[in-house]
Amino acid sequence: MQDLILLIVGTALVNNVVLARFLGLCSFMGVTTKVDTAVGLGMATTFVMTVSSVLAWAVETYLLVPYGLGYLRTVTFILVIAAVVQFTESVVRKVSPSLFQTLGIYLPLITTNCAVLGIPLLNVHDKFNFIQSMLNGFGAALGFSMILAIFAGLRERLALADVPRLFMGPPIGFITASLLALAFMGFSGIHTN
Amino acid sequence: MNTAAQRSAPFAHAPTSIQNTMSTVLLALIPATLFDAWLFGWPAIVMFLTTVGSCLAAEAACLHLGKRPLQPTLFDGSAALTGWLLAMSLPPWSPWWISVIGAIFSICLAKHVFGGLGQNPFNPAMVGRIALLVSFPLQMTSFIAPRPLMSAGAPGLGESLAIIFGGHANLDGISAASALGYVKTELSRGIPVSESASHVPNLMDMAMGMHPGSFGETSALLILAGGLFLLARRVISWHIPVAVIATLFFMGSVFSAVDPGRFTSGSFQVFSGATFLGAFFIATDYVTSPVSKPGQLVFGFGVGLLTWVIRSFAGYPEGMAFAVLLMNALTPLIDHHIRPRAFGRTRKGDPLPVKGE
Amino acid sequence: MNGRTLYHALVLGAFCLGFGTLLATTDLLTADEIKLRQVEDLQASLGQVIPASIHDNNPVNDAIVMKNEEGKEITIYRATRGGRVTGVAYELLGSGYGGEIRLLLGVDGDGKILGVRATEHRETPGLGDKIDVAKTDWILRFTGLSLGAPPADKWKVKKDGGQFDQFSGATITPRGVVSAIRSGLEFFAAHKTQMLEVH
Amino acid sequence: MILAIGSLTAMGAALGTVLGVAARYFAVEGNPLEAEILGLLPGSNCAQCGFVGCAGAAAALAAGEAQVTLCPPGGKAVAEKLAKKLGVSVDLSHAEDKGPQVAFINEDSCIGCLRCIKDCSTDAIVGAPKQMHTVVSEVCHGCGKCFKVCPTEAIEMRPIATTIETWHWHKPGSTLSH
Amino acid sequence: MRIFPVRGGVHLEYRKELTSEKAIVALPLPKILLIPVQQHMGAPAITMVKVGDSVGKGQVVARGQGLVSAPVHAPTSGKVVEIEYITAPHPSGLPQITIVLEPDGLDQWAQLPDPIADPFAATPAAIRERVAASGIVGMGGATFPSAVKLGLGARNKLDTLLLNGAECEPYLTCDDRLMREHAEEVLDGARIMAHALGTAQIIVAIEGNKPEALASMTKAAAGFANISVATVPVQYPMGAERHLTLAVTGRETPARKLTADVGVVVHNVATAKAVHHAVRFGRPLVSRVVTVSGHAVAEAKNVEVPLGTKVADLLAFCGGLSSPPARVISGGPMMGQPLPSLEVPVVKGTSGILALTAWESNEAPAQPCIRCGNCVNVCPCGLVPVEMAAFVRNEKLENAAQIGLMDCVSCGGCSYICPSHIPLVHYFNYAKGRLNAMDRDRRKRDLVKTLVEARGARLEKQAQARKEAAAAAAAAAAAAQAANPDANRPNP
Amino acid sequence: MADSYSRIIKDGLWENNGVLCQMLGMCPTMAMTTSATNGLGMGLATAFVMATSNLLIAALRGYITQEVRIPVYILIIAAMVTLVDLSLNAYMHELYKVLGLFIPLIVSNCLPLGRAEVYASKEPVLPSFLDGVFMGLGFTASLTVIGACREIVGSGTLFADAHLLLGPVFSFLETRVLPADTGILVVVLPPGGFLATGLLLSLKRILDIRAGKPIRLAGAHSV
Ligand SMILES: Cc1cc2nc3c(=O)[nH]c(=O)nc-3n(C[C@H](O)[C@H](O)[C@H](O)COP(=O)(O)O)c2cc1C
Ligand SMILES: Cc1cc2nc3c(=O)[nH]c(=O)nc-3n(C[C@H](O)[C@H](O)[C@H](O)COP(=O)(O)O)c2cc1C
Ligand SMILES: Cc1cc2nc3c(=O)[nH]c(=O)nc-3n(C[C@H](O)[C@H](O)[C@H](O)COP(=O)(O)O)c2cc1C
Ligand SMILES: Cc1cc2nc3c(=O)[nH]c(=O)nc-3n(C[C@H](O)[C@H](O)[C@H](O)CO)c2cc1C
Ligand code: SF4
Ligand code: SF4
Ligand code: SF4
Ligand code: SF4
Ligand code: FES
Repeated sequence: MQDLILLIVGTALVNNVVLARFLGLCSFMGVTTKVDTAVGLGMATTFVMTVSSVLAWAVETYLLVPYGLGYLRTVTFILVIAAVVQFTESVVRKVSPSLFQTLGIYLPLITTNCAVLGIPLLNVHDKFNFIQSMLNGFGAALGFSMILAIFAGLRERLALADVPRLFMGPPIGFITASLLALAFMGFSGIHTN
Repeated sequence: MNTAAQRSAPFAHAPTSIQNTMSTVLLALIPATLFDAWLFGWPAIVMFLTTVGSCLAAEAACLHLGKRPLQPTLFDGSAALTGWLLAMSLPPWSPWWISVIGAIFSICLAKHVFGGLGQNPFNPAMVGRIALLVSFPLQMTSFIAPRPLMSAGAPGLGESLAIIFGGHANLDGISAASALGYVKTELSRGIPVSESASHVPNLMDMAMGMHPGSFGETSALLILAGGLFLLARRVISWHIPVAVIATLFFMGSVFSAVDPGRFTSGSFQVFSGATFLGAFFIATDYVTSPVSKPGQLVFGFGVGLLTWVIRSFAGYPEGMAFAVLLMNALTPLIDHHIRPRAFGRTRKGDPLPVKGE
Repeated sequence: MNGRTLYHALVLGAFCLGFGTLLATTDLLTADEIKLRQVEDLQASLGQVIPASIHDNNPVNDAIVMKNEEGKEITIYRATRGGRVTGVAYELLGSGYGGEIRLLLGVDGDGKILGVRATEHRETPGLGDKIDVAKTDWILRFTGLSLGAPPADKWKVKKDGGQFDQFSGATITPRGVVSAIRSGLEFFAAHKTQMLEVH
Repeated sequence: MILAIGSLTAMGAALGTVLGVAARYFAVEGNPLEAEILGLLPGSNCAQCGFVGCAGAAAALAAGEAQVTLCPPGGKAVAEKLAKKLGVSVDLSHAEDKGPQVAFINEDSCIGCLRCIKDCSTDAIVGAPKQMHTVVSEVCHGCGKCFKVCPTEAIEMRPIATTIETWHWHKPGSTLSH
Repeated sequence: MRIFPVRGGVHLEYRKELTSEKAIVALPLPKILLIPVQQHMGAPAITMVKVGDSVGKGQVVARGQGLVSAPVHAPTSGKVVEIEYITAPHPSGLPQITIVLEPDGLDQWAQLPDPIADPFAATPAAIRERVAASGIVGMGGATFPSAVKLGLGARNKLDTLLLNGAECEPYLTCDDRLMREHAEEVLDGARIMAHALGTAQIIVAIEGNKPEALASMTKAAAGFANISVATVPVQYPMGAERHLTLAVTGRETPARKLTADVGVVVHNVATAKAVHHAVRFGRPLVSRVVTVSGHAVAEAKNVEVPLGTKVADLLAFCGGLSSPPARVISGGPMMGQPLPSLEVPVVKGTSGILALTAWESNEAPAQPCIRCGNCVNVCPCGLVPVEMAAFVRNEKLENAAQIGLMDCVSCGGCSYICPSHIPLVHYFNYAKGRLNAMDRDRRKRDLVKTLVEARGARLEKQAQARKEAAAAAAAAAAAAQAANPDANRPNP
Repeated sequence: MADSYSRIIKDGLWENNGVLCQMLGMCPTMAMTTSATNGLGMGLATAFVMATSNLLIAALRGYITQEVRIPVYILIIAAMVTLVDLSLNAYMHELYKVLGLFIPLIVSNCLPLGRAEVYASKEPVLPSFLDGVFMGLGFTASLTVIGACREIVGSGTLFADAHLLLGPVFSFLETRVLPADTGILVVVLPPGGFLATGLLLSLKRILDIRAGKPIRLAGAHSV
């Protein structure tokens, strides 16, 4: 139990997908101008990431390993993810048009959110079992959503600040992210204990 | 009459200004600074002046590049305060380039790219300190043992200039670990805290400042006195410092009671490292902390908790600076969600119900 | 299921068929080649810790698998000359500041170190990464040492009272490496006969 | 090899089926956005935007084929709302906003031709044939149609004057008084 | 008496000593009086006189219209010399319709309504009517027609009339002097109002920094069991009615509601005195006490001023300006309005004329906000001024409204305390004005929309009718043709 | 036509550069720019995948239906990536050892898919191919520049280990700019990735302002 909690904390904070592993940056930069949107995308990503972690685990365990098809890993994983995303897209489009409108081109981009592919691949690399894969996917997504919300909060504040024209918009976003990553370095080394 | 020149009420104003506020904070730092200058000698004084000077120069350069007037901004004391606090958080004999690089990170990258005073989401001095710590872990963890001015073996002014500007300090020979760093390193090779803690200066010495550490963090009591002065002058309110210290003390006490071999005690947590400096002078930075009192309590609690977590579990021995930056990042969300209750409204913002309706 | 849905299934299925074939073919063509490259890689790293002069076999092909105290399997590559085992090489795990450090240790029949290399690590550039031969020759200093020389209580970094230099400001990394090598040598001492025995 | 190709194909076909089904059952009819946009437009169907009335404008906006600044009667306020709804950012600081206007009929030149009355979409003009017409400024929304059709140029578009009731403080730092 | 704590607020420099010991003196009749027809909240009054008319003191010169309005009376006898647009005592400097009266110096009362002999026997409606006819509006600054407020008893269950003697604005001492010099009249007015409202209890609330007023009111109230005097803390803005109600009764008025919804009606002490005069003597509101103060005034005074007196004349009576003022304002320094010129009249809501030197107003250019949170701490309404101002500065008015902009009472506490001298209240005033304007626009747009739709429907109906008519005609023609097949056949 | 080809080239390399303008593919931009060599290697591999996948998608787009287009595009990209992965491993093993780790990550790079959606799914084969090539080269250039900046400030070297990627001929590229051990380490750590990219974006803005172009102040992808 303690291990599993540590696993979630570790992936969420210490090896945060965005700030330490550099995954999922496109949506991190693109969909964080408002807290509400960021939370929305975070929830969508959490769903997709958890589900695809589980499905990818199943594909790995029951298909790729038994039949020695390791070289098809990338292709099959990404297919699974693409399917989950497009399914989610259809559902969101139907259920909440306004969420669909704000998430716009990002729903299909969740597919290429590196984090969504990266985490299942890491699960395989770390030889995680079913529960661990699921929790790792969930923890990573949690860390992703958390960073998205924090960063959106910061950007809402920056939108009201007198940022020089030279840095307004994306540049200041990156610089802020840089300082955020600097702050998160404080968690580094937690795993060694 | 030109309406643009017109302005609306009020036509009275309290005798407050940015300059007043900042100079009060600077004043509160003087006793601890003087003590530390004595404790670590001329090289520390040279380092201190270099750091503050670099920050002022960086501020002037940024204002110039942004085509903004130097006049009110350079002299409002905020850049000097950033430099001062940065210097307080550096090892006392840091070479000049540490000061300069720190100033560039603090003033240019943490403050002016965001638009200067008041706009920065992260504490400039702490950004500087952490960028340095991460970049130069060796120099930033090489503390010297106290070497009071005029005492035997203390370097003179000329020698000090050579130490700071010529890179002639043989740090390996004189460096010592801070108490937190010592305990952490010992723990990493399996020596329990209960044992290693007996080799660090006792609490009284720590409170008085007679131990190795950053330039300004050593003398807990004088920093505390400065903090109380700020409280008395109402420059800061009690919420953040009390929340930070109480949380740190609580976490330390509880966990060291459970596992004394693994965790240091509450009073060790409070008196070692930069706890007082952080709680009274750094976490309280207006610009980067929440504006409401309840928000400040949450902020202080977060700083205390994260400091303890980082000190106890993470790779770095001291967590205050990281904790402050992490909570800085959360400040917009705290401000967003924790607001005072508006008059005539519920916490959620709906009008209060009318009785009998 | 109506026709349109079926059509989607067919399209995607057809693409999968096409590209699956492409990939399977490529795999077929490259699989042997890739296996060969991996062997070459292994050979190259073993060559660093076992001098070519002491063997006439290919150590890659003379591997035995043993279990260590914790029950983990360790592959031992053996160098033989004239049918006699002249040295062995195997992988060690040390713990550093940034996580695991993988080391490859080569030992001769007398328990003397033939060579050590850090093969994989995540230590901080400029601090802990000095264990890498690409950065400094610190790790070469172990060549020729054995459990008795220096004596057991000196198999430590200087800071802990031993004989090995630490890097200034980074004690954790060298400490991890030294203790990993020492336990590697102890493992050799404990399983010497088994390792050296010729099948 | 057969296994690899076979399993991949099977996966593809299965996913294709799932997606096909999803696309069918979750298909959305019409565009809910269009209706929302229509609600934001002034609704005076004056066609100054170049579309067939407000509904046309709304459809174009929803399809992303029109600028949010398309509607002159709506002015800056409507453009802002549209921009917010559509999640686009526009720099409105330069958007021309003449401020609200009302039509004013110059008594001396009006010949009572009735043309303006016919065109006014809010029935803001009162008058009888061959008699002087007047504009009820409370309901005139300044679309300017009457101004365009008046044969004698008797109609003037005047900015709505500020009174003590409608005056408010200017923004600090700006030199505008309104 | 138990006083309940009120959140926020500031401790100001009051500078009341400039006038607090100056007894009220009457202003000699000026040469000209400028009488705007709108001196109150609500619909402007309608002019009842023509140029050249002679009027008596207290004669109605403009009558109220609609539910919320108030008549205007001649402050003295004389001749109407002009009725025109003249600069209003309003920061916009815009003109408004003003009756210019040249006093004849006789100061002769016109025919006044009869005094109500026993007001406590009269019906509340009769008292309200008299108050309305006397043109009495709130003298505490809001200038809301008092008769309307006196009618609240019909709608709400009221138990307390709270007499507002807090006078929390710096400099102003007119209410203080009134309570010291005319305590009985004030209390009599209050009792009449309580009768009209139907409240059993009257509480007079006075800030602790006015011991003499407290003493004299306590003495005057001694004979009445239902009147009590409460000392409220010296904490700006204690005089704001919701906060005063909270402090004295512990009841918090819900947002967007009136104090009447918690059973309390608040009236200013000067209003009470005006009611006393209207009911007991039939005299309408034609003059008021004005504090003339500030260090740029030669001789600070409390003056009983005929309404319509030019500010310049009033200042001249006080010895003129001793130094060039940085600001001349009407009302107190915290909530008063800057005057566009000295040629504007004193009106019903003018409680003070202050000529302030630069050091008194202590203005400075705005610097960046350092997020010190002082404004949050002092805001009596529990708002976050720093954030609202940031939104307003970036034209995000709706966001500002979402976090409570419209709850702001413009007390000025936040601007006063801000170390960066940010004109927070000015931002809020701008935003409120702009939002109101947008609201007006929206209402107009909605109106336009319904009109357009109505017209569209009408046109369609007409078109339909025409089509039907045409169809009917065609059908008739066809029928006719069927009856007479040859009719349309081309001739062979 | 020639005009539109020069447009494609200009867009890819500068005007609509994948990193600097579209801000897609940020993950490798951050993760793979600890040195100029890494940036170059990642960029080249990506360019190859983009060129081939754009080509295939443009060629096959007639058969792809709307509902399954994303999976198909991704399938094609993933197949190309695997192809590169396997062949490099087999035939250019030294290069593979440098790039090996990050090749699978190209699949989830937003840029190839972005181009597939925006360009290859609508345009003819040849322009699509060129778009892939030049977008890829523009991407490579950005990564190399960012990598170079970070490497110089962070480790004091430039093009370290270039011979591993490009062959021993190119070892002349390897330079030491600052004395050993004087780099500012944060710059090669995660914060430095964001910082370097942010500063480079504002540098591009300075150039755009100089060139008199309108600058975009809004968020990365505001539609
Ligand atoms: C950013 C950072 C990176 C570090 N990297 C290493 C490392 O790679 N190897 C190491 O042994 N210690 C590393 N350390 C740990 C500290 O230098 C630690 O204080 C030191 O190892 C303790 O040894 P000392 O007794 O020589 O001070 C690092 C510390 C920091 C702050
Ligand atoms: C911030 C603020 C301060 C006020 N201060 C006073 C005051 O000191 N005295 C006063 O009579 N009214 C003051 N008022 C007005 C009262 O809220 C209220 O309108 C008035 O007392 C009602 O009485 P009236 O209708 O007789 O004027 C203040 C209002 C506000 C918003
Ligand atoms: C931007 C910059 C970064 C520097 N970084 C380091 C450093 O990381 N380590 C260091 O020892 N010196 C650093 N220096 C200092 C110079 O390299 C200095 O000249 C050198 O340390 C001289 O040392 P020596 O007197 O021991 O030869 C830096 C200087 C500059 C300007
Ligand atoms: C109570 C107080 C604490 C402050 N603490 C800091 C600090 O920790 N670091 C810093 O750079 N500036 C500090 N400042 C100065 C100032 O707020 C800072 O330069 C701004 O963050 C720059 O925008 C402080 C100011 C005050 C009034
Ligand atoms: S211009 Fe505006 S009001 Fe007129 S039709 Fe177009 S959208 Fe409607
Ligand atoms: S401008 Fe003319 S046509 Fe348009 S609403 Fe006004 S009066 Fe009618
Ligand atoms: S009082 Fe002024 S400086 Fe302080 S937070 Fe409020 S607006 Fe900012
Ligand atoms: S003016 Fe408004 S925001 Fe400012 S303190 Fe007063 S009520 Fe609060
Ligand atoms: S490259 Fe776009 S999310 Fe990673």
